[in-house]
Amino acid sequence: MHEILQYISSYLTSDKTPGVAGNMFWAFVYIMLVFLGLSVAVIAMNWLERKILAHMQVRLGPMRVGPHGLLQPIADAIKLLLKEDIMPAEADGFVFWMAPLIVVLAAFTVFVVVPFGPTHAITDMNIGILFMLGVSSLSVLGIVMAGWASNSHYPLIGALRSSAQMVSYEVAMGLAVVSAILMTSLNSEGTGTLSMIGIVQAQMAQGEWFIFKFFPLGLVAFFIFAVAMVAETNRAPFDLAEAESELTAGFHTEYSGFRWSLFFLAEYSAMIAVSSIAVTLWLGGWLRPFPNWLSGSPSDQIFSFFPGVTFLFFAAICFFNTVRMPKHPLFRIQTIGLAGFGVVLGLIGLVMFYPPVSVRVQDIFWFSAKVAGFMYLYIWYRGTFPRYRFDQLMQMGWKVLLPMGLGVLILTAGVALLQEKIWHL
Amino acid sequence: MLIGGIAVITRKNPVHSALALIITLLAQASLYLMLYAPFVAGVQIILYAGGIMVLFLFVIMLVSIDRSIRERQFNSQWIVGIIAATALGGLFIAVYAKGSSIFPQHVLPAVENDNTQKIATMLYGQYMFAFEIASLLLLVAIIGAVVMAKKRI
Amino acid sequence: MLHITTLHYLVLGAALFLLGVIGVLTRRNVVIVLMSIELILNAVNLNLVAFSRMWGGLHGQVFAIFVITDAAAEAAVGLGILIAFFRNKETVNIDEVNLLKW
Amino acid sequence: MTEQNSSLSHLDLETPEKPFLDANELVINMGPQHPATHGVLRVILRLDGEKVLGLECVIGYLHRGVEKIGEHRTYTMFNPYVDRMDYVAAVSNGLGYCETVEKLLNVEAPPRAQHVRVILTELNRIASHQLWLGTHALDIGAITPLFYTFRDREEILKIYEKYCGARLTTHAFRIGGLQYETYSGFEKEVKNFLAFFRPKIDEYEELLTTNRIWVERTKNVGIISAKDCIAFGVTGPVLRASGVKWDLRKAQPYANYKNFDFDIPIGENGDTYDRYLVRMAEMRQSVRIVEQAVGALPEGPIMAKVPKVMKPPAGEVYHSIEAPKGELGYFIVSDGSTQPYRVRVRPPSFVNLQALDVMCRGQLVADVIAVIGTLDIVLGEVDR
Repeated sequence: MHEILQYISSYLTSDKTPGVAGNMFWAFVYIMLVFLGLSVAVIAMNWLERKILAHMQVRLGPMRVGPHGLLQPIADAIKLLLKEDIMPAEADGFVFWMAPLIVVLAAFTVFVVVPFGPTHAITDMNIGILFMLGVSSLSVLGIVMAGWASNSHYPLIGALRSSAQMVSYEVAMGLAVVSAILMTSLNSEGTGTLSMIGIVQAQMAQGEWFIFKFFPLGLVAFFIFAVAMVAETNRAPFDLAEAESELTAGFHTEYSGFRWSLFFLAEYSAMIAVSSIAVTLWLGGWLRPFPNWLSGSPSDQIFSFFPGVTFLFFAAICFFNTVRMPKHPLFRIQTIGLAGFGVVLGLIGLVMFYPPVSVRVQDIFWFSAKVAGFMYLYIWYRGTFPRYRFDQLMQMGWKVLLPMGLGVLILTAGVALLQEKIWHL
Repeated sequence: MLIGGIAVITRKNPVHSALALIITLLAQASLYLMLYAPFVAGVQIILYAGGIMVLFLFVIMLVSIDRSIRERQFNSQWIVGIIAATALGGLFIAVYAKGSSIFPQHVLPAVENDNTQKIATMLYGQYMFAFEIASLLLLVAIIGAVVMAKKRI
Repeated sequence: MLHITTLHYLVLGAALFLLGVIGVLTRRNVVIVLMSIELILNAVNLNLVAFSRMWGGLHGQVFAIFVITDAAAEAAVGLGILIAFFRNKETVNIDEVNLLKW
Repeated sequence: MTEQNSSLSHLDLETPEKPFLDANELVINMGPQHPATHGVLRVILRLDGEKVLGLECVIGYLHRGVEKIGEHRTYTMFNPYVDRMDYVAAVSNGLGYCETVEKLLNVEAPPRAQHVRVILTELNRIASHQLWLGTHALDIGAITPLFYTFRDREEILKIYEKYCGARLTTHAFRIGGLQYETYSGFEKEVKNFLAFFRPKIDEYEELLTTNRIWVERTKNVGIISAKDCIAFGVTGPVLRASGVKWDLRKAQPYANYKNFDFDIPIGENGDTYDRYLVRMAEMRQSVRIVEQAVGALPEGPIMAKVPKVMKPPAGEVYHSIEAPKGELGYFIVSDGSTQPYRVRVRPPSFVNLQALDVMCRGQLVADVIAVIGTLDIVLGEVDR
């Protein structure tokens, strides 16, 4: 018993991720935490997307289930689980069954290397970014399988479209990533890294986020990645695979109930995954703004208040809306529920002011805040842009982003070389 | 992995074959990881599983498969083929049985930390010429594939 | 505990190679023949990496990467030929590929 | 099944490019239940990959025999039926019908009625264009404009509701004048709406006109030349976008359009983008017309002297107006009895729909949806 406790507590002093330290217990805990966090994030994202989109479109969005529709995603999840699971008679059973599993597995496995903080990652791999790109590209297989196994025209066309799209944008994405990786090698030893944690530490060491590095080269690479990642996840304006007015729902037209919800889960977690790649590579990962300039005790203190303040702000919004709720007996339960939610958020916020917690939570907070910014962008795109046509999409991928990516890569390499020569002279 | 391999060559439906092949490839990627070759494993996943197999699936879906499933699956010289393969297998067994002693029983301790860097240095240093030739080969392959698949040249 | 030595990998590689050879020699569907060729290449790769582990060098891995590159090129060209062929003859059976020009 | 075969057999359009060994020619059925066909239109597409080789429309799923019904109703009784044809521009339909019968009876509505007619019809044009804009943008993938236009269309419908009690099928006019006197505060509300609506047009344009994706999706898509337009009898914004300055409000003024000052916006290329621009400009012109009309609303009676039992002299008459979608014509033959001998409607959507084939040929599948949207068809009017 004592040995087990010691085994568990021995990790607490380590400065490595549980995967690297080889501590099975903490690795398991982290996996569970990431899984839970991801599920909560997807649920929250579902509600937020509907709400934000609705408010962009002068609607209210879900309002019925729970206060301001807060329980809507849960109601949806229950509905999806209880729904009949339909499989087309002519479908290829095994492949039909496998496809959503592959997509979900690919979408979740990438989170193994996502660094939420210097030690807050399940593991740190030497080939971290390569692993992420590779595993997320596996979801193409699931999509193709789903479209083919449905044995129906619309899903097949949708699957071919989305896989062609994902394969072509992966190229541009890869080039942008390579130019960022190139920047990690600009240190005195001249050794770069593919590890996700290493990339963030390189940004820390060089004193700037890679988006500002070699201005505007980093920015252009980031832009290429930002466009390609929307295309990778089949979201508007690149959502032709799911173009409702043309192909009903694309590759998952024939899916229903639980399997459909797996695709849904995979889509949102893939969005979070690519956003976290972008955050890690260009926006400094878990680093708070100005980690080097504003170091020292006063600013450290101020920045450590941020997570708590954010939660208190959310709680304040809840209370504000509680006051605005209609004063009618019918709304009493909803009002109490909203107030209770506000209290929970407020308590979480208060706990985050407690120094040991605030120190540990800070990295995760900054990382999540940056990812949340990307999530908002996704929703914003969806509310603003019309849909591209397929040939225009391909043109954009191959004729605009690819040459741009190559150019940025060559220029980055050139500038890096020049800087190194000057450095040595 | 072997089951996957067997499935590749026995399934009637090419899509099932392709999926079996994917399973084989992923299993092989994990073997690379066990052999302390993480970079090769990554390349295996990205290129093979992500790229080449999607290409295969694409082509299978483009050429209609309904007819070919119902047809005879093995070609007319299959007996000859099996015999030749068996002979080859016998050769392998003989070689390995004879030469098993030359393989060291111990396992080298290996560090994986700078595997990627070392491979990169080697690719751009010692094997520079081969690397360039490989890129040229890929260029030729791109042009060839486009020319072949185009309707009118 | 059983140590997995180089020999185990080699036997596995040989078995894969054999499967590939059987596939190439006996199947009629061109797509499956191409996939069998991929199997053969993979068997070779496995051997290369296993040997590289045995000697502690990285040359084997570099070669494996070259082989993967070649496999990609081969698949692209092979499938291109296949599509052109299918468009003209509406079949993917290797028996019926008996003309050099049509 | 037989219907499909027969309709396919006379699909003998010459193809722009001969498909390679016919291996890739694909016949796809779009509709009648499809989210982007605006009702129950069925389109049979012949595709080479994604390229459209030709298409044929199958219509009639919403046929209700409006023209036949007209032969069995008195002139007054038939009036509400016309609202059900183009149900998003019901007021225009009523105006066309009333004016035709008035022409047959040889009466003219009093000036106040004419003014109110112009106001309501132009508001209707705005409402119709708003609905078109929302659904067209939705088809192309922009989901937000739909809600914006519906929000603003609501204001017009409120005015209708206050005026005649109905929002969609208004039955606002009577033969010889108006059904109702305007309610108190009508002018003020219309003026308020105009003030409210002007910046809204800019808002729509802000969302779409310079939106890169919107421009790429609509420019050079579904081009139709002025010559083809005239050959097909295409009218309305589609014709004007091809560069023909033809608007019945100017060409053969009816109601009292000649008293109002407005321009006819025209396009140059006849592509989807030009049609979009023309319709946006038309909304602005409509605002101008309504402003003038509501500013100079004369006092006086709202009904001309028409007999209780209408027995127009025997004869025939054709009268057409510029509906939001194009030329809406009524041809009525009277045999001197209380019911028309024959009613024939020339609906703009039906005639415009013919051009779909020419506009889509050589385009991609996704463009077909854009072109159906830009033609602004209403199946109730196509099938009648």
